[in-house]
Parts: sequence; structure tokens; C-alpha cells
Amino acid sequence: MQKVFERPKSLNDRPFHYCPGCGHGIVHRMIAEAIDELGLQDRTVFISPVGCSVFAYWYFETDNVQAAHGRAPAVGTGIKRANPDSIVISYQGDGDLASSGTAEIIHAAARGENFTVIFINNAIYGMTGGQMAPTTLVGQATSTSPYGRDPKFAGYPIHVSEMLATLKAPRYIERTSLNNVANLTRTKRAIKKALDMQNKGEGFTFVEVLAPCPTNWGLDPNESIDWMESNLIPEYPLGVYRDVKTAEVKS
Amino acid sequence: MTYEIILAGFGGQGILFLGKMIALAGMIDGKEVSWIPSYGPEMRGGTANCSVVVSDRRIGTPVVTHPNVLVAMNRPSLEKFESTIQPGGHLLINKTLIEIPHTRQDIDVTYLEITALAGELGNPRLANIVALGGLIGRVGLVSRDAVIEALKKELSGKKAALLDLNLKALDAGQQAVLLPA
Amino acid sequence: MKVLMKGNEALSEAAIRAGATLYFGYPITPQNEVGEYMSRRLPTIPGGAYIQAETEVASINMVYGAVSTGRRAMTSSSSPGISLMMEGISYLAGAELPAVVVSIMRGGPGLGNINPEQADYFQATKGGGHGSYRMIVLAPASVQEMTDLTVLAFDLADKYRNPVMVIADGNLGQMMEPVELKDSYPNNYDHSAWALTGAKGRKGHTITSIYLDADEMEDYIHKLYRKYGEIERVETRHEEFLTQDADVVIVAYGIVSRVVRSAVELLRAEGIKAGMVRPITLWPYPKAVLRKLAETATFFLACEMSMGQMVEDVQLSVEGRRPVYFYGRSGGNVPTPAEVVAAVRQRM
Amino acid sequence: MIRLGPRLTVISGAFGTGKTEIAINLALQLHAEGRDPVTLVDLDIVNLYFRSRQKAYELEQLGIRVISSVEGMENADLPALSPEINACFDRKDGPVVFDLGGSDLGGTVAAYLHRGFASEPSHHWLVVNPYRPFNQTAEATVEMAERIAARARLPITGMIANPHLINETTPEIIREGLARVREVTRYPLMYLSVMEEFYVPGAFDDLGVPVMVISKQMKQPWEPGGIMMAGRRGKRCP
Repeated sequence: MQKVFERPKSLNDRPFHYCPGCGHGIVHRMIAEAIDELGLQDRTVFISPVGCSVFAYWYFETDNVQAAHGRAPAVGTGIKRANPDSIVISYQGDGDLASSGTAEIIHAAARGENFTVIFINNAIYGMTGGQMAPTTLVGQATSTSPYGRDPKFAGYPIHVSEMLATLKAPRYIERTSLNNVANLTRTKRAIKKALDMQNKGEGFTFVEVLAPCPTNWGLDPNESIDWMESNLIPEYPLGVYRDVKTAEVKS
Repeated sequence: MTYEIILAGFGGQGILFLGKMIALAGMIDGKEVSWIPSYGPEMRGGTANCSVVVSDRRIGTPVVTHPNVLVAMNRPSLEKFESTIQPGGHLLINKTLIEIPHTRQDIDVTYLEITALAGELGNPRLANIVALGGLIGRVGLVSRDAVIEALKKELSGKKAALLDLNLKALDAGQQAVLLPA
Repeated sequence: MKVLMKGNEALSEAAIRAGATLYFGYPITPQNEVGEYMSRRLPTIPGGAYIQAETEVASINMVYGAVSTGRRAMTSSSSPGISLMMEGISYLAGAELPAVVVSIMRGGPGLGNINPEQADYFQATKGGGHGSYRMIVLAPASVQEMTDLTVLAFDLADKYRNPVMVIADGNLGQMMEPVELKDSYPNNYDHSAWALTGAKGRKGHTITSIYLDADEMEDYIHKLYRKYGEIERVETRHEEFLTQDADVVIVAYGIVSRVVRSAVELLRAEGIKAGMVRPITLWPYPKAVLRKLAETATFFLACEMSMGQMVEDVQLSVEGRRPVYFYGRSGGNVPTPAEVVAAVRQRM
Repeated sequence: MIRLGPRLTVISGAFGTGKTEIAINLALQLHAEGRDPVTLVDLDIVNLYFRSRQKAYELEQLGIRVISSVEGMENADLPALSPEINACFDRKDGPVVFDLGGSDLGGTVAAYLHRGFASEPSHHWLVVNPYRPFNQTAEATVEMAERIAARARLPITGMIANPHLINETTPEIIREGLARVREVTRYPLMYLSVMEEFYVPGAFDDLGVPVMVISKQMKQPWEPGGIMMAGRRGKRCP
């Protein structure tokens, strides 16, 4: 009998702590698969952020470090500069990356740090109880925008991939989504591509993954997918935002 | 003997370099030395001053408040620091830029055309080295040999071409104070 | 052979020779020479890296990342910048990572000015960051000590897996004195048991400071405090000057101790039996020495370039046995020996 | 004593109205009445302090099932909802009390389970303490209640009046508070809850509402038997 569902070597057998229907577990598995397929397990240093994935290090059979809120790209810079041979993966959510750590992500990208950032965007704060995120949609109700995000007071969502794509140093930036099988495949491909580029020393790679948070959205997992398709993806269009070799930029 | 020196003037007169040369020469002479700039915003234009201590013994405070040697390269420096000189101390005045006389009667005062002498050598920026010549001629402070070695050390590589001119400036200052006024 | 160096340059060169060839920092006066020096030297050293970070917050976290690989790394800043690093310092302490932070104090609070002060004593020794932690704090008083204590800082950081701060005021950063440096300093610490170097042929290593369970967290904090207790026992350092028969003990650290040394000599010339204790480690503080001198001295005078911060540790050490007075200047003013003499005479 | 129609009871309310006390007491009374197996589901992902899960150890000793986060995550400020929560809809074996987090955002988590709630009838009882913010007037109470109901996607079916000022509670405070809760006419009043220290048998018989006598569960750490944030080892104040 053929085994169709095998646990990646880079992932241990500890059950995920995530709520049912959450996107983190899926992306963890994809990262682990990509690490395995590229043979990077024994060089990888995985950075866990602050957010629901604060304990991501429980699951990865690699070296792991936990970083302060928003600081993962700075920590990654330190690791990579100290040991350029390591494969550094910074895994961050929207509060961590697009709010507290805005400076860190922009400058790591601007320096073209040769590591990979996986950015999980679910438009809400999962960890602290469903508060407004910088990526929360206009009109979206959260525990700190109970009447819906009002741009008059709370401004508009930040489009991180688009913003980073204005910089010259990044090698590769893509936004994907977990809403259907085709997009799951694309996400996996993007993560693997990013890690492969890092392995070849090509520079800063960034994959933004639109992911469901049924618990804090107040939706069941199926409805969450519908909400992603009707609200989240229209606000954050999927696609490759940058795929340029540094050499091509130099002029 | 402990020399507690304040060097004061405009930014751009090479005050900090002058201090460094004294400290370096003192070190070559085998003395204890310290050099500390007033590194405040006045460094960026306006006045600049630094404290240098050259001593036979372990140096206490490196920040000089009552010098026994003051070099005043411009008028505000003289006005600001003259009253702080220890009785019996030395004052070197840049006569070219300071048109007012000194007031203290209990100190040894030397007037020297520092900026003019530097100008005669073709570069007013040599004023600091002219002053250094004046100091070793009048006060002693550090040995001439040590100063020359310090200048050689500092003016090496690309700056080596400047050494001759600096040595000339040193001589000019030293000889001028030895001439009868 | 001795060379004439600025304090900031000297500590930078010492760090490099101690093997700290990774530097992350952000410009702020009066410690800019450190970054400038490092940016010139490190790119020429194999494996060396210099990064001008976007903020001090990023600098300290780059250090956190770099030292988690087991290599030596450092950052430096001045008062407002050190404030921004406090989060990261707490994380370093929590994750038990060795790192060296240099603090060249300036005037404050707020933007203050760039003049020298010693008003970040509390920040350095009493926490500053969050949580139950301690940081070893070393206070040099000369340019030579800027180098020696920087080398020591790396050793202590590695020995105890703890952040160590070298704290000085703007004067010490800016002043030049002759220094003697060794070509290199030994670094014999083996971090292979925890460093993040890739999990080749071993189980993965994890660096974190999270302990969810109250009891686990408490056990961990107790473990840290056993370490801190050991540091207090073994690593407390100080210097005494003419204290043996002293009626008046003046306590001062860093640049002020230089002023006080001159003042003690002036007082002795007047027949006043004065002496000085100079704490070299601000944490752990040389409490026992002061406690012992309280048996024979008449009174203590703490002298600082602040409105009185270390004086509280003098009071704690003396335990109320003798009066403890304070003399301080701030704003960038350095106390003069004459002022210190006057402050002592006033209390006689 | 407990008038239980549907098997499922959701307890909600504004922050700090006493939801958790009521939910635990309800579970304890159901257990005391022998309606086992009793399950208490802590859906509070809003605030880490004073949650039912902190009593999990003691409740489980009594045989009450407590479901909250994924095992080991009880002390984390993460939702980490246990997949086991869905199981309590499937295994129709006894009463289930759901302790929602405070206010409308607490309600959000129930919405995530709306398919389960759609599968069988349930109570949704609102705890009202008129001495708390957002409960001080009938309008404010209704506004908050409707937000909770909308976010939870579960209409409110009744109220539990829980008028108290903790240790400063008096019979007058209870009576006056109850009168203010009665100004909310939109939902039927199911119970008046009274802390056992302030309960005198017969004293509230004239009020025309069943009295639920509750014992304080969520005690401050300095009170005897107080709750520590100890989680797994269930440490108690000595």
C-alpha cells in the first residue's frame, strides 16, 4: 500500500496547538516539506514570533529561536550575518510584522538580507483575543474596532507585499492564499521557491500567506473560506509582486 | 610636575590635533597623559577647546578646570579662561587674532603672532603647530624630539608630504618666543 | 607598545581582539566613534560584519540573533538608545544569552544633551527592562580600563550566559589616554551545547524565554537567581584608595573616581583622613566592603554626575550605621576636586 | 432546583458581570443533582485571568469534564481552542455549560461553533450585574446583549440577575439591583443569583424569582482557597 500522507522529517509528531480551521498548521507543514525536499533541515534556524505561532518551535525538528514581538527580521539578520551558511526562516503574523515590527521588516528587506520571511496575514490579532490588526479590512469588526474598522479613525489596511516590492533589494515577493487546493499548491511552491533562492544566496525572499482565523472571525471553517474569497483576497490581490535578480537591478 | 593644559580657539584652528600632539609627545617622553575634548555642539563651529594633562604621576581628573597652561587662539577663549589659570601659570596668546591685553598680573604671559606666522608659511591652518612651537620654546612641557616623533607618526602615508611644512611651523613658533620681544 | 586612543576606539579594538567581530548599532553622540571604528575594521576581518541598524531596538535584536549562534557580538549606544534596548536586554537575560552592551551615558531625561552624565545608573543596575533579571555592569575609569573591562565583559558574558554592560560617561568615551592592547584575548568558551548552528547530527536546539506554567516559570527564575547569587559571590570588583585609616570614605565610579582621587590627595594634604572606594562592578555592588568600612569611618560621601543614584546603594550597603551624604553635578558638569573637598569639609 | 430544558447552556455577559462564577456554579449544581456527566466548556479567549479553566483541576476531581485549550496551553494567552469542543455536540450524554468570554468579542468564539448550536436547542443566558459598566441602564444592557447575541449568532433566551458589590453586598443592594435588572424587559428573568454569604433562607422569597445560591469560586489569590495562575499543578494558597 502506498503511503500518501507522511509527516515531513522536519516536523515532529507533537499535535498542533492551533484551533481547528486555523491556517498555521497547514503552513508549518508546507515549510517542513520544503525544507525536506531541499535538504536544508540540518542548516535551518527557524524564528518563532509573538502571536498565535509563538510556539512554532515546538514543531520544527530544526534549530529554533523565539523572538520578541516584531523583532524577528532583526534576529534573523544577526543569525545570518553570524553564520551565513544557515538557512533562516522568519515566521511572522500581521501584528508582529506589520505593526510592531514595521521598521524591522522594511529594513531587512531594504538590506536584502538573505533569508526568508513567511508572513501569515489573517487580518486580525489571534493571540490577544481578536483585536484590530494593521491588515484588518475597512468595516471589519474586531474587539477593538467593535463598530467595524473606520478609516477616519483607524486608517486603511497596510499592503505589505506591495510596499516591500517598491524596494530594490528584495529578490522575491509573492502573496498566496489558503482558500482552495490550487492556492495551497501555489503557497507550497512559493515557500519552496523562496527557500531555494535563499539557499543559492540570491537575497531577501518574502511569502505573504492569506490565512483563515475562524475563531476570531466568528465563523466556522467553511464560512471562513467564503469570507476570504469575498473579502480578504479582493483587498489583498494574490500574485508575484517581485521576482528580480539583484544583478538585474544593478544599473 | 603636572601640566594641566587648556587649548582653546575656533573650530577649524586644529585645537584638538594640537592637544593630541602634546599628549602623544608626552607619551613618547614617558609621561602619563590624558586628552579630552569639550565635545559639545560647539565643536561644530564656534569655539573648541580641549584639556590635556601631562604628568609624572598617575593622572586624577582628566577634565581641567584650573589650568597651569592656557593657549588662547582667539578672543572668546582668552575672555573665558584667563581667570581660571592657576597663579604662576602660563598663558600663550595668539596676538594676530586677539586685540585686547591680558589682565592677570600673577601669571607668565607670552604674546605670539601665531596666525600671522602660519600665514607666512603659506597656510593659516598651521597655526596649531606654530602654537606648539611656542609652547615648547616657552614652557618646555614636552621635548622637541618627542614632538617631532609624534608629528612623524601622525603625518605618515598620504599626509607625509605635510611633515616638512609642519616642522617649519614648529621652528617658527619656537624661535619667535625665544627672540626678545 | 602603548598607543594613544580615544575611549570609544579603544573599547572597539579590544572587542575585536576579544573575538567580537559582529557589531550592530545605531549612531548617537557621544559614542559614534564605536560604530565608525567598527565599520572601518570589521569588513576587513574574515567572518566580521558591521551593520548600521534601523533602530537601537533592531541593534539589540541583531545581537540576540548573532549571539544565539554562539559567536561573540556587541552593540553600543547612549542613554536614549539604551532605553530602546531594554526590551532586548530583558530577552537576552531571559534566554540566557551572552552579549555585551556598551552604554556611554549622556545628559537627560528626554533628549537632554550630549554632555557627560552618570544618570543611567538605575537603568543599568536596577532593571530598566522587564522581569526578574540581573545584568552584570562594569564601570571603567580610564581608557585602559575601557579595553580591559570590555574584554572582561565578553568573558563574563560567556561564563554566565548573561548580558553584560560596560557603562561609562561621555568623557571616557571621548578622552584619549595611552593604552596597551594584547594582540588577541583568549576565548575558550564552548557553546556547542546550545548554539544555533543547524541541527546537523544532533537534536535541534531551541532558544526561548517562555515558561507557561507558573511553577515552571518560578523554577526557572530561581535558577537564574542562583546564577546571580554566584555572580555576586565571585565577580564583585572594586578598588580602594587610602581607605585603611579613613574617617571619610568617598564613593565614586567611572570618571568621577578620577576627580575624587585628586580630592582625596588634597584632603590628605590638609590632614583630613579621606579615602575612596571605587566600585568597578556596579552590579554586583561591593556592598561588603562599604559595610566593613562603616565600622571605622565617620561618614560616607557618594559623588556622582547625577542627582544621586548610586548613593542609594551606598546607603543600602552601610545599613544606616553611618551618615551617607551626596555630592553631584549634572547637565554635563564634572565635579572638580575643589568642589569635592568643599563638600567633605562642609560635613566635618 | 435547576430548571434545565435544553442540554446546552451558554452563559455570557458584559466583562466582569460574574459569568464564570455562574457557569462554574451551574456545573457544580448540575453535578450535585446527579445529572452526570456534566461538561464545562471554557470559551474565554479574551482574558487570561479568572477563567473557568483555572478551576479545572478541582472540577475534574469531582468528575466534571472541563474543556478549554489544547492540553498544555491553558496558561497561554492564545486561543488554541481544543478540537474536543466539537465533540460535546456529538456526544449527547449530559448537560454542557459554555462559559463565553466577556462582551461581544467573547461571543465571537461561539459563532465559530454555530453549526453545533444549530444541531440542538440551547439556553443562552445573559448574566447582568447592574453595578457594572455596560449594565447600569436597561438600554446599555440590551445594547451589549444584542451585540453579544449577534456576534455569537445565538439569541438570548434569558437573564440571570447577579447584583452584587462583592464584599460590600447587602440585602438592599441585591433588592435594588434586581429591580434595575427587571427594567430590562426584553428577556425573561430566569434566576436571581445570590452569594451564599449573603443568602438567608426565605429572605428573597417575596421577589418572585428563583434564587440560585452560588459559592464564590474565582477567589483572589490572597483569599483562602484562592486561585493562583498555577495551571497544571493546581497550586492553591496555603
